[in-house]
Amino acid sequence: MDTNKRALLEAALFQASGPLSVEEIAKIVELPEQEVETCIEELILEYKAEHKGMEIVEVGERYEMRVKKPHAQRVAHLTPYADLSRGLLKALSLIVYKQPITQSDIVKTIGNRGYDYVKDLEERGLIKTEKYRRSKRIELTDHFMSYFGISSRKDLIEMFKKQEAEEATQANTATQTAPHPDVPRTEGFGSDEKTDEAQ
Amino acid sequence: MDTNKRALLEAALFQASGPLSVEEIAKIVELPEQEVETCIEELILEYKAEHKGMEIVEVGERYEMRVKKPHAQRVAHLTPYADLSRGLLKALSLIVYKQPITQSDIVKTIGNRGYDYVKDLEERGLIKTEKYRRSKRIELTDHFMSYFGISSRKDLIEMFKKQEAEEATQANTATQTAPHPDVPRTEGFGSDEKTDEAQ
Amino acid sequence: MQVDSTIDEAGIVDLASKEASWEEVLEYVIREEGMDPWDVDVVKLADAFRVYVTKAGVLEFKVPARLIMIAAVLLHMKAEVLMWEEEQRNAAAAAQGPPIDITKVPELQVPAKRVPTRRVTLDELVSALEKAFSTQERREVKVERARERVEEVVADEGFDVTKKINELYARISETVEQLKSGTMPFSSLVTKWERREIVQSLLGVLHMSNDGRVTLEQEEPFKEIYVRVSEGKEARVEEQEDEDFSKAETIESQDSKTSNDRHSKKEE
Repeated sequence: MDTNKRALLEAALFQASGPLSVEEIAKIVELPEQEVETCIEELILEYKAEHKGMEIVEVGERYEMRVKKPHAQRVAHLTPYADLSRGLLKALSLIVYKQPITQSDIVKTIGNRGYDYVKDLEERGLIKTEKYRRSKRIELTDHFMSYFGISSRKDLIEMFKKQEAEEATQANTATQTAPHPDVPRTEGFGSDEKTDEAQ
Repeated sequence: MDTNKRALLEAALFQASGPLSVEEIAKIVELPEQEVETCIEELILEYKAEHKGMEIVEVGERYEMRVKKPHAQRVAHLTPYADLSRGLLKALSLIVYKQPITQSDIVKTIGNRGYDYVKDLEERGLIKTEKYRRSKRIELTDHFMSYFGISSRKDLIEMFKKQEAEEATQANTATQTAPHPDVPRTEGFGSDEKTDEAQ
Repeated sequence: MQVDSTIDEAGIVDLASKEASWEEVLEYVIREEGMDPWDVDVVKLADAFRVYVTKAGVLEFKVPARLIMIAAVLLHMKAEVLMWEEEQRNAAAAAQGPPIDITKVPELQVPAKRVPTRRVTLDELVSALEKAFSTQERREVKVERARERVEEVVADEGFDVTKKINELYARISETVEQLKSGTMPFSSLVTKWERREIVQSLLGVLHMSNDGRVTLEQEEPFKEIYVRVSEGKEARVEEQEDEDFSKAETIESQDSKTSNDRHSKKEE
C-alpha cells in the first residue's frame, strides 16, 4: 500500500473518537473501499506484533484503534474521568437516577458536600445547572451522554446489572483478568479514595 | 528495550489526553527515568518513518503522541475535541495579543482560572514563564510557533489585522458570511464552558 | 482557625506598604503564601495597621487606601460566604419530596475511554484573538473616556485650586458658625450644580480634608457629603498650603476621579 495513504489511514484511526466504517475511511484516504479493506487487514496484522501497545479491532463492521487488553488497566488512569472520587460518582449517579433533580435534593440526600460536588461536576462539563426557584436544577450534558453512554435511570440500572453479572462471573472463575478499557471500572481502582474518607 | 515495556509505553502515550512527563511514564512502565528517556528517543525515531501517521513530540519536557501535521487537517473532523479548551484558547489569545504580559494581568482579565490556564499552557509548551516581581512574565515559545505553523508573533498579528480589515469591508457591504467550514467549534472536554460564558 | 502560612496580618500590612496594588498583595498572600483568605482576621489587620501608622513617621496615603481595600475585600468575601450558606440552608429546607435513599441508587462506573483530541487551527486562534482584542478595546475605550472627562474639568486653565480653597473655607467657616449642627452639606457649597463646579469644589474640600482643616462624612456612596470644620484648625491659614499640596497631589487625583464619577451619576 502507498506509504502516504497508509499513514493517513493510521492517523484517521488514531484521531477518531469512535469506530470508523470502511466507507468513512475510504473517503478520507481517497481509495476504493476494497483497497481500504486490504490496507486495514495489513495494519491489523502489523499491530499484532508483541512490541505494539495498541491494536486495531473490528467492532460491528467498524474499525477502532485501542490499547491492547493486557495494558489497559495500567493506562486507564490517563483517561479524563479516572480521577472522579467516590463522592463525585455518588452524586453523579444520583443525578442520573433521579433526574430531574435540584441541588437542594442532592444536599438533602448526601449532605453539604453536595454543593462542592455539583460545582465540580459542572466545571468538568458533565452537568449543567440552571437557577430554579431557590435552588439549581441539574441536567446532564451531551458530553456526559457521549462519554458515559448513559442517559437515563434505565441505562444506569442496566449497566449496574451487567457490572454485577460480570463481577459474579469473575469471582466464580477466580481468574485475575484485567478489565477491558471500555468496561466500567471495578472497585478500588485508582482514584482518590482518600478525599472521600476525609468527609 | 523490553518488548512488553515498549508496548506499555506506547499504550500510555496513546491513551493520554495530554502530554505526559517522563516521571509519569516511568511510574507506569516501572523503569528508571533515564531508561524511559532512552525508550522514548527510540520510539520517536521509529515514528518518524514515512509510513507512520502519528508522531511523538516533546512539548515542554513532556511527551505526546499526535497526528503528523501533514495529515492533521484531513482527520481533524473525526473528533469533537480540540486539545485546547475554550478557556485555554482565550488565555492564549490574550497572551498573543498583550505579550509581554504577566500572570497577574491575565488573572485580572479572566479571573482566578487564569492561574490554571497559565500552568496548563506552560505544561503544553506553548508559553514559558519567568519570575517577574511578585508575578510571572509570560512569553510565547518556539513550540507555539510550530504548533500554529507560523514563524513569528508578528505574522499572527498581521493575519489578525488582515482578517479584521476584511471583516470591516464585509460589514460595510452588509453581507452575512457563515463561519469558516473547516473550523469546528473548539470544545475541550471537561472544560469550563460555564465560566467562560459567564464572563 | 489555624494558619499554616508564614505570613500574618502584620505581614500583610508590610506588603501593602511595598506593593503596587491591593490585588497583588492579596494574590501574593493567597497564592504564594498559601494563606486562606478566610483566616485573615480583619480586626488584627486593623490593629497591625495602627501599629504601622504609629511607627511610620511619614505616611504615604496610598498605603491606607490599599489596606482599606484589602480589608473591605476580605470582609466582603466572608460576608458572601456566610450569606450563601444561609441561602443554601433555606433552599435545602424548602426542597420538595421525601428524602432519597442513596443506598438504592446504583453506582455509576467510569468508562476508561480515551479522548482523542485534534489541534486547534490557526483560524480558531485568530478568531479567539479577535474576541480578546475587541473586549480589551472596549474596556480601554471606557477607561479613556472617563479619564478625558475628568481631565477636562481638572485641567481647566482658569482654575486656581488655592483660590478655590480660600473661597470655600471662608464660606464654610461663616456658615458653620451660624449652624448649631456644626456641619454643612457639600451640595450647598456648590454654587452651580454642574459637573465642572462639582468637581472643582470637591477638589477644594478634599485638599482641606487632607490638611486636616475639615472632616468629611458620607454615610452612603452617592449620598450627601457633610463638611465639618476640624476643631482647633480654624486658625491655620494659607502659609502651609504649598508644601501640603505637594504631599497630597497623588492621592487627590485618584480621589477626585472616583468622586467625579459618583457625582456625575448623581446628576443623571
